Amino acid sequence: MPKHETPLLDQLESGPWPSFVSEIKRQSEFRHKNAEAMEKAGKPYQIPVDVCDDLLGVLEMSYNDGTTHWKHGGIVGVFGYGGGVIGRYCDQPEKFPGVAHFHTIRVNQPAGKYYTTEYLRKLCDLWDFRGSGLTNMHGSTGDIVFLGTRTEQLEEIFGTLTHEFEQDLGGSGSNLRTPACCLGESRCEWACYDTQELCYQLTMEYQDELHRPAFPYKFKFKFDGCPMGCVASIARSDMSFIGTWRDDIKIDQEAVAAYIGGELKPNAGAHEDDTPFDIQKEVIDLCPSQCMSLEDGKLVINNKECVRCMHCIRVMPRALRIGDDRGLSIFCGAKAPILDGAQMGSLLVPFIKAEPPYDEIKEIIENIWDWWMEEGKNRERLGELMKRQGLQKLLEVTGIKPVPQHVQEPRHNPYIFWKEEEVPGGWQRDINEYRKLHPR
Amino acid sequence: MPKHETPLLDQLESGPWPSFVSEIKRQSEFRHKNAEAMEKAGKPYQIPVDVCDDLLGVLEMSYNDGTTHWKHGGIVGVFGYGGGVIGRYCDQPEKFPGVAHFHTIRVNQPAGKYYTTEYLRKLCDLWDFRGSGLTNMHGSTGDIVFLGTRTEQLEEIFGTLTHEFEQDLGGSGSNLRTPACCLGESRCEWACYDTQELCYQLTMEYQDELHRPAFPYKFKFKFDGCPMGCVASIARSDMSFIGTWRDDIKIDQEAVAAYIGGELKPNAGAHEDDTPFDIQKEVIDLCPSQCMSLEDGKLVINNKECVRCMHCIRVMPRALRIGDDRGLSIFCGAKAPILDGAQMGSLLVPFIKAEPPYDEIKEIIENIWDWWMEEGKNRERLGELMKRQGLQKLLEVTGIKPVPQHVQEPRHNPYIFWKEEEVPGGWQRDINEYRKLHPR
Amino acid sequence: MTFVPSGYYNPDKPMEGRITDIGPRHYAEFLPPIIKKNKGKWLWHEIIEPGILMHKAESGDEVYTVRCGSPRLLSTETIKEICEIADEYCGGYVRFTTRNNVEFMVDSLDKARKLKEDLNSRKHPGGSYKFPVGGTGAGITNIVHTQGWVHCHTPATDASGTVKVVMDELFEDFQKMRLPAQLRISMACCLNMCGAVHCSDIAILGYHRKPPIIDHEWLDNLCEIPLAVAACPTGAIRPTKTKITTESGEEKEVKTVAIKQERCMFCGNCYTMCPCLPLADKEGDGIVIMAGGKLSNCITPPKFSKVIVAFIPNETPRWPQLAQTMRKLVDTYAKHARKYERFGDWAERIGWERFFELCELEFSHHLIDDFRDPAYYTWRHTTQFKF
Amino acid sequence: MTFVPSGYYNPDKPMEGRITDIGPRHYAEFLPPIIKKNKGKWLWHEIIEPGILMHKAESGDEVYTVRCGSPRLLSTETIKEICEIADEYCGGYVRFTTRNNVEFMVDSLDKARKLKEDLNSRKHPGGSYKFPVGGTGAGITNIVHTQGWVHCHTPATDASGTVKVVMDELFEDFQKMRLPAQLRISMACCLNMCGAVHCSDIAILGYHRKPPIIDHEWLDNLCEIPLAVAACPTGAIRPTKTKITTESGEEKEVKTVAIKQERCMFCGNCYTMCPCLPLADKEGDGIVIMAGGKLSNCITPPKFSKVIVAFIPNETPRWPQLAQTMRKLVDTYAKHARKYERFGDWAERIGWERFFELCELEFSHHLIDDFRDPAYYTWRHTTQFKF
Ligand code: SRM
Ligand code: SRM
Ligand code: SRM
Ligand code: SRM
Ligand code: SF4
Ligand code: SF4
Ligand code: SF4
Ligand code: SF4
Ligand code: SF4
Ligand code: SF4
Ligand code: SF4
Ligand code: SF4
Repeated sequence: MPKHETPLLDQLESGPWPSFVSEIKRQSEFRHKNAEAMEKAGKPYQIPVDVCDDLLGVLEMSYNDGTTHWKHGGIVGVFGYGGGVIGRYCDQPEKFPGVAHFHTIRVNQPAGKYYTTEYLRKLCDLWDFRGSGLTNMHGSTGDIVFLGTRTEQLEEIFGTLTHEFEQDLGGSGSNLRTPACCLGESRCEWACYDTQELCYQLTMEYQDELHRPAFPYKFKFKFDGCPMGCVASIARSDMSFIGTWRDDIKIDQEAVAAYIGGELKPNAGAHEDDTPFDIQKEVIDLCPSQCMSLEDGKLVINNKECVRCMHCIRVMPRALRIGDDRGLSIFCGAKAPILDGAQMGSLLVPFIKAEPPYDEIKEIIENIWDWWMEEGKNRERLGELMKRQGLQKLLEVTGIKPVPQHVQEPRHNPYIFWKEEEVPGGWQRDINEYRKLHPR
Repeated sequence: MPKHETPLLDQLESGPWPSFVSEIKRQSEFRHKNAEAMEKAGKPYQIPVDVCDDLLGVLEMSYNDGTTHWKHGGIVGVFGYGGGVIGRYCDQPEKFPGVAHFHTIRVNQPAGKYYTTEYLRKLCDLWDFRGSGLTNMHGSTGDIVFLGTRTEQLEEIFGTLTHEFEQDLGGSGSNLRTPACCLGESRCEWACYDTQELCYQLTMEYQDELHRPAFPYKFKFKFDGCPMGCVASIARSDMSFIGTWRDDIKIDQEAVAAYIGGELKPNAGAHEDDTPFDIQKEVIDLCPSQCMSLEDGKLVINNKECVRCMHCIRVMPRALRIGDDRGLSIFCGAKAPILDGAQMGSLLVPFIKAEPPYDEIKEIIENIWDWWMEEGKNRERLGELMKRQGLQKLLEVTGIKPVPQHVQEPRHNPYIFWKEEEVPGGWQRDINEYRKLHPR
Repeated sequence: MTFVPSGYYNPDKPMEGRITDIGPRHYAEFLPPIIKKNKGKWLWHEIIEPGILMHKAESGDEVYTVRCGSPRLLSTETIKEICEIADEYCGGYVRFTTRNNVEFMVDSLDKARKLKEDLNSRKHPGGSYKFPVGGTGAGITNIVHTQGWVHCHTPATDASGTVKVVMDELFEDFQKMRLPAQLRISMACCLNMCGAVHCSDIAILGYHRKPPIIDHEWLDNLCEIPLAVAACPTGAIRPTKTKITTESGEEKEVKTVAIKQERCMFCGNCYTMCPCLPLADKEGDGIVIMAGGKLSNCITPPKFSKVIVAFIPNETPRWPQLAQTMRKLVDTYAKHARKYERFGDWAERIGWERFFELCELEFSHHLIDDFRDPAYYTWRHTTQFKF
Repeated sequence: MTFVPSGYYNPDKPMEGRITDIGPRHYAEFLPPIIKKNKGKWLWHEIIEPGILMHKAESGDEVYTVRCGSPRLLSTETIKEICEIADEYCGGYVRFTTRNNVEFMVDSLDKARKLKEDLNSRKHPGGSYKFPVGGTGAGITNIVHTQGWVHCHTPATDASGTVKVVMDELFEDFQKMRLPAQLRISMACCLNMCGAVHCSDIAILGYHRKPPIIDHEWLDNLCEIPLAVAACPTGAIRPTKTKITTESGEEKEVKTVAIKQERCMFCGNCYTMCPCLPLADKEGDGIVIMAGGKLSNCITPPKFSKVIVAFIPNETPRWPQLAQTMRKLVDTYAKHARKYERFGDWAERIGWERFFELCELEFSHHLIDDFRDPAYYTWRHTTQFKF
C-alpha cells in the first residue's frame, strides 16, 4: 500500500519512455526494504524513509491542482560557499513531512561526464544515506544534481564529498557556474581542441569565483569542440569556447569517390533512407558559402571562402577532415530570455590557440570580469551589459581590434558615436567664433 | 564680371555630368539680360535680379568654410494653409541681399510627372517673375519645388497658381505630404493597378489633411504599381500601396523557347553583356521560392508557392506576365532614421482590390489616422507608434485579422501579453483562496 | 532518525580540517582505457544502426557506443543498475551525454549488439523501458528538460510529465532515423528557460497567464520592495500603500506594491524576487510551443525558436493536446522537409505562412512580436509572401 | 523692385475669391496621346540601347522613351529648353522620372535615335552635358539627392556638389549597362535623410561629428527649452541654468540647456528644434558612405544600407576621396558580383568580411552597431565567418 494514492501519476508509468514515476517508486520501495539494513549497518537513513512517497504525494497534488507546491529557497548552503545548494521547502509540510526540506546539491561533474562505476556507486551510497536517493543525471548546466535533502545534512555531504571523494560542489547564485563541455577529443574526430582539459583547467583556476559570489549575476562557461555545438554553448553560456581551424579541410579523394560510388554511407549512416547519394545535391548545393565544386570527379574546396559549417565533413566523414591549424573562437553573452530577451553568444575572438596553460584565454576572461564587475548592474548578465554598453566596449576592455568578422553586417543606422579625440579640433567650440560666420 | 568670384564652384562646371553651377549661372545671365524686357512688359522681377548671383556667392562661402549659411525658417506660408512653403533666410543677408529671404514653394506635381510643355512654360514664367527662376524637378517627396522667393510673393504665387493654373500647393509640416506614384499603367506592363488614379483620388479626398496640420507629424502616401517599387514607397511612406496579384503568372511558352533559343534578349536588354542566356542559372536558380522548373522544355511555375518577386518576369518580359486578379498590398510605417532608426513599411493588408471609389482603402486610412491622432505623440511617425504599441494594435484599429503573412517570422521571445478576457477565470484572484492551497 | 555525523564538520570550528576549492575530479581518471589511448586521434565514425555508434581511431581501434534513453530523474537504484551493466560489458566505465542519455562503450560490434538487446529488455514494473536504445542520427533524442513540479517554485507546468508523454508519443522516432535531420526537443517549465528551449527544433515551455496575486499583508515583511519593483522588465510594478484587514481582522495600512496588470507579461521575475507575488494558477498556466530553433552552425547559423502555439492547457496527467500537436509537427516535418534540413530551415524555406497551413495551426495575434524595438524586425517588410 | 500684385490676394480680406483645396491638375491632361490610348494595355518593353526604352502595347503601338540625366536643380531657362525639345520631337509632352531624369517619348526608333543625338549634343558653356542620355538598365542612373548648402539649414555637406563629382566620376556607367544589375546611388546631406539613402545600393550621407555649441545667451529667448530637451533621442540634453557674460559685457544667469557630449550622436534633431544649438563645423562635418540597401522586392526583399565608410572629409569643391571611393566600390562590384545580383546581395553572399577586403576598406569600431537593442542582431552569432 503506497503512502499516498497517486492515480494521476500512475498513468505516467505506462508507455514506452522510461518513467520518472517508476524511478521514484523504485527508490521508494528500495528505501523501505533497505531501511532496516541501513539501521543495522550503523547508517540509518538521514532523511525520512518515506521521502520518495511524500514526493509522489506532493507531485500528485500538483497534478490535481495544476500548481507547484515548492516554496522559495531561502539561504541554505555550506560554510564559506555561496553556491552549490538550492534550498527548497514544501508549502504542505504537514501533509508531506518527508519533503518538508528538499534541498538540491549540485556536484561538479567530471568534464565530459565519463564515470567509473566505482565512483558512481560511492555517490549513490552517500546519497542514499544522506539524501532522497533521487538524482538528475545531469542538470541542465551540467552538474550531477542530488535532488532533495535536509539542511543539517549539507555539511556532512560536503565533508564526505571533499574528504572521501576528492570532489567539490558546483555553482549556483551569482557565481561562476559549473563549466561544461562536449566530449571533444575523447571520442570525437572533429574536436579542434581538448574541451575537457580546458574545461577542467578553467574550473580549477576559478574555484574561488565558482564558490564565492562576487559577480553581479551568474556566469557560465561552456566548451564545444567544434561548430556542431554539442554542448549548446553558443546559446547557453556567457562565454562560449568553440573549436575551429584556420587552414584547409583535408580531403581524401579516394574516399570521396567511394561516397560517390555508393560504397560509403553518407552522413555516417545517420539517415535510414537508402536513396543513392548525390554529392551535388547533398553536399555542394548545400554548402552555405558555395565554395565547393567537383572537377574531374575530384572534390575541390576553395578554403578561403569556407565558413567551416562542417556540413560537407559530416556528410562524408571518411573523406573530409578538419584542418590542422586548430584553436577556438570565443563568443560572449549568450543567455536565456529573462529579462531582456534571449541572446546567442556574440563573437569576440575569431581565433585563438587553445594550449596549456591557456594564459591568453585567462587574460581575456579576467578583463571581461573586471569590466562586468565594475559596470554590471545587479542581476545583469554579461550579454545585457554588452547590449547596454555596446560590443565596442567589450572589444575595448579586452584590447581586441574590431574586424568585420565581429559583425554579421555593419550597422544600418548611421548613428556613430564619435569620440572627442577622434575629431580634429575637438569638441569645445566658441559660440562667438561661430557667430562671426553665422550671425543669428 | 560676375557679382561674386566663385573659384571653387567654377570647378564644378567641368566634367560631363550636368552642372548645377552652370544651371544657376545660366539663370543669372538670363535674368540680367531679361530684366529690362520684364520691366517693359510691366512685369518687373519681383525678387532681386541678382538672386542667382547671391546664391552662388553664399554657396561659394559654404564651399570655403564648410558650413551652410541658411537659417531656420520661421513660420511663413499662405493664409489658411499650414504647409506648402519652407521658409528660409540667409545668415549673411548683408553680403547676399538677393537671397536674404529664400523660401521654397512646393507645388503638387501631377501624378506620374507627365507634363505638357504649355503647362510647364506657364510655371516657368510665373517663377521667373516672382521667384528665383530656380527649381527642383522634383523634390524627393515628389513636388515641383520652386527654390527661393520672398515672403511677400507667397500669396501672389498661390493666387496665380490656383486661379490661373488650377494648381494647388503640396504638403509640408505636420500634414499629409504630397502623395506620389510610379508611372504605373501609363507606360508599364507590370502595373497591377492604376497608381496615378489612386494617387490623384486620395490626394483630392484628403486636401484638408494635406493643407492643414492636424497630425502629430508628417504623413506620406506613395503608390508603387508592383513589387519593383519604382517610387520607393516601401521605404519612404507612412502608407505604401504596392500593386500585386493573386492568381497565376501568365506564361507564353513560345516566347520562353525564344528566350532559351537566344532569339530574345533576357531582361529586356538591360544588360550589355552578350553571354548566352541560361534559363536555369539566370531564372530558375534565382527564384527565391524555388518554385520554377523546366519540364520538357516548358517552364512550369508552382504559383501557389510563388512570392511574386517578379524576377522571372523581368528577365523574360515577353514570355511571362503578371496575373489578372490584381490589387495591392498596404504597408505601414516606413520612414527615415530620425529618431528611432529607419523603418521599412510593415505589411498591413496582404491584398485588397484597388477600384474606384476606393472606399475600403479610405476606411483603412481613416482608421489609422484616428488611432495615430489619438495616441501619437508630438513628432511621432506612424511607424514609431506602431513600434511603441505593437503591430497588433494597428491590426486591431483597422479590424484586420492577424495572419502569418503579417510576419516574416513569429515572435522568438515568448513574452505574450495575454488579455484578461482571454484567460479563463480572469485575473482577479483572492490571495486567501490561494493561500489555502499554498500556505506561506 | 539518528543524526550520524560524517566527522568532517564541527559547527563550532567550521574551518577545521575543511577542504575547499578542489574542484571536480580530473576527467582522465574516468576515461575508459580505449578512449584514453585514442584521445585526440579519432579518424571517423559511423552509426551502425539506431543507438549504436562506432568510432575509428588512427590506431585502428574501434569503439562501439550504445546509447540509451533516460528520464534524467534517476534513482540511485537505477544508477546502480547502470553500474552493473557497465561492469558486465564495459570494464566499469559509462558516460552520460549532454542530453542526459547514457552511453556504454564496448570494443566490438558483437558486444554492442548483445548489450543493446540486454538494455532493450529491461523494463520497469509499470511497463516502460528502463534503457531504450536509440537517440542517434536523424531522429529524436532525449528531451532536455528542467524541474517542474518535482522541485521548482516557479513552474507553469510539469517538466518530467510533459516530457514523458511527448516521448511516449514520439517513441518510435527515438529508435529510428527516418527524419530529414536530427530533431531536438527541449522543455522548460517557466520563462527562465533552464535549458536551450530558446534554440530548439521544437520547444515546450511552461507559461503563466495571470499577473501575480499580491499578498499585501506579508509583502513588506517577506520582500524587499525596491527589488521587486526593479525586477519587472516591463515596469509594471510600483511601490504603494494599501489598507488591509489582516487574517486576524485588524485594519491597517501596509507598504506594498501595485501592479499594472495590462503591462504584465507573466514572466514571474517579480515572484523570483518576492514570494508574496505568486502567479501560478490552474487555468492560467499551461504550455507554449516554440519551434524552428537550432544550435549547430551546420549549413545554417544557430537560431532562436519561434512561438507557434500560444497556449495549451495543463491537461494532467497526459497532456493529450500537447502530445497530438507534437505528433502533427513531427509528421509534417518528416513529410515535407528535405534531407539535412532542420525544422526551422524548413519553415523558413517554405515560409511561415505555409508552415502554419501545413501544420494546421491557428495563427493569432499572440504570435506577433511586440516586445521592445526588435519586434519590428520580425514583421513583414516585403511583398514577398505567399497567399 | 515695384511690387506687382497678382490681383488674387487682398490682405484685408484674405478669403475673398480665394481658391483652396483644388489639388494638383489631373494627370490625364498631361498624358501624351499614345500613352493615354494604351494606358493599362502594355505588353512588354525593351531597352533598345542605353537611354532608349521601347514599350509595346496590345494595340501594336510602340512608344520609344529617351531618358536623359538632369542635375535636378533646373533653371527655368533649361526647363524651357526641355519644352522646346519636347515640342519639336514629342508633340509637346515630357515627363520626369522618380529619380529626376527627363523622359521624352516618341513613336519610332528613328526619332528616338535622332533625339538622342540631339540631346547628347547640347552642352553648357562650362563643358558639361545638359541632357546626357542614359540611366537605363544595368547601369547607374541619376543620384537622388537633397538640398545641401543650396537651401537647407542642417546639412553636413553639400548635396549638388557631391552628386556632381560622383556622377562625373561614374559618368560612363550612366551611359552603359555593364554592371551586374542596376546600381542606385542616393545622397542626403544630413541624418534626416530626405531620400531613400537608407535603402540604396550606395549612399552618400552628410554627417556631423561635433555636439552642438550652446548659444546660452539667446537660447531661452529663441527656443522652447522643453522641446529641445525632448528632441534628443539619446537623452543627452537637460535644462539647466548658467552664468554668462553677454556680448554687451553684462553678467547674468540665464536658463539654458546642458549637453552630455559623450552621449551625443550628432543627429541635429535638437538644432531642428532650436537654432541656438548649431552643430555645423568645417572639420567636424563630412560624409558617411553606406551601401547594400535596396528597395525592390526582386529576388531579395528590400533592405537597409549599411555604414561602410565612417568618415570622408568635406574636401570642396571636388571631394576627391569621395569620388575615388565610389569608383572603387563600383569597379569592385562590377568585377565580382554575379549577373542580377544587387550590391547588397553580393556583399551578403561573399560576406561583409570579404567585402571589406575586396574593396580595400578599413573596418573600425564605428561600423559596429551600438544603437539600442536591435544592435545586438547585427553582431556575429555564428562560427560561420571567413578568415
Ligand atoms: C536545476 C536547473 C534545471 C534542471 O532541472 O536542470 C536549474 C534550476 C533553476 N534555475 Fe536555471 N537551472 C538550470 C540551468 C539553467 C540553464 C541552462 C544552462 O546553464 O546551460 C539556464 C539557461 C542559460 C542561462 O544561464 O541563461 C538557466 C536559466 C535560469 C534563469 C534565467 C537567467 C537569465 O539570465 O536569463 C533563472 C532565473 C534566475 O537566475 O533568477 C534560473 C533560475 C533557476 C532556479 C534557481 C529558480 C530560481 O528562480 O531561483 C531553479 C532552481 C530549480 C530547483 O528548484 O531545482 N535559471 N538555468 C539547472 C541547473 C542544474 C545544474 O547545475 O546542472
Ligand atoms: C554525445 C554528444 C556529445 C556529448 O558530449 O554528450 C554528441 C555527439 C555527437 N554529435 Fe552532436 N552530440 C551531442 C549533442 C549535440 C547537440 C546539443 C543538443 O542537442 O543539445 C547538438 C546541437 C543541436 C542543435 O543544433 O540544435 C549537436 C549537433 C550535432 C550535429 C549538427 C546536426 C545538424 O544537423 O545541425 C552533428 C552532425 C550530424 O549529426 O550530422 C553532430 C554530430 C555528433 C557526432 C556524430 C560527433 C562524432 O563524430 O562523434 C556524435 C554522435 C552523433 C549522434 O548522436 O548521432 N552533433 N549534438 C551529444 C549527444 C546528445 C544526445 O544524447 O542526444
Ligand atoms: C525638399 C526636400 C529635399 C529635397 O531636396 O528634395 C526636403 C527637405 C527638408 N526636409 Fe525632408 N525633404 C524632402 C523629402 C524627404 C523625404 C523623402 C520622401 O518624402 O520621400 C524624407 C524621408 C522619408 C520620410 O519622410 O521619412 C524626408 C525626411 C525628413 C526628415 C526626417 C523625418 C523622419 O521622421 O525621419 C526631416 C526632419 C523633420 O521633419 O524635422 C526632414 C526635414 C526637412 C526640412 C524641412 C528641414 C527641417 O529640418 O526643417 C528640409 C527643408 C530643406 C529646404 O530648405 O528646402 N525631412 N524628407 C524633400 C521634399 C521635397 C518635396 O516636397 O518633394
Ligand atoms: C521611370 C521609372 C518609374 C517612374 O515612375 O519614374 C522606372 C521605370 C522602370 N522600371 Fe524601375 N523605374 C524607376 C525607378 C525605380 C526605382 C526607384 C529608385 O531607384 O529610387 C526602383 C527601386 C530601386 C531599388 O531597388 O533600389 C526601381 C526598380 C526596378 C526594378 C528592380 C531592379 C532590381 O534589380 O532589383 C526593375 C526591373 C529591372 O530593372 O530588371 C525595374 C524596371 C523598370 C521598367 C523596366 C518597368 C517597365 O516595364 O517599364 C522601367 C524602365 C527601367 C529602366 O529604367 O531601365 N525597376 N525602379 C523610374 C526611373 C528612375 C530613373 O530615372 O532612373
Ligand atoms: S561539438 Fe564537435 S567536437 Fe564536440 S562532440 Fe560535437 S561534433 Fe564532436
Ligand atoms: S565546411 Fe561548410 S562552408 Fe566549408 S566547404 Fe564544407 S560545406 Fe562549405
Ligand atoms: S513599380 Fe512596377 S508598375 Fe510601377 S513603374 Fe515600376 S515596374 Fe512599373
Ligand atoms: S515571380 Fe519570383 S518567386 Fe515567383 S516564380 Fe518568378 S522568380 Fe519565382
Ligand atoms: S525553467 Fe523555471 S520552473 Fe523550470 S526549473 Fe528553471 S526556473 Fe524552475
Ligand atoms: S510577472 Fe513579470 S511582467 Fe508581470 S509584474 Fe511580475 S515581473 Fe512584471
Ligand atoms: S537631408 Fe537634411 S540637410 Fe539635406 S535637405 Fe533634408 S533636412 Fe536638409
Ligand atoms: S545632436 Fe542629436 S544626439 Fe546630439 S544633443 Fe542634439 S539631439 Fe541629442
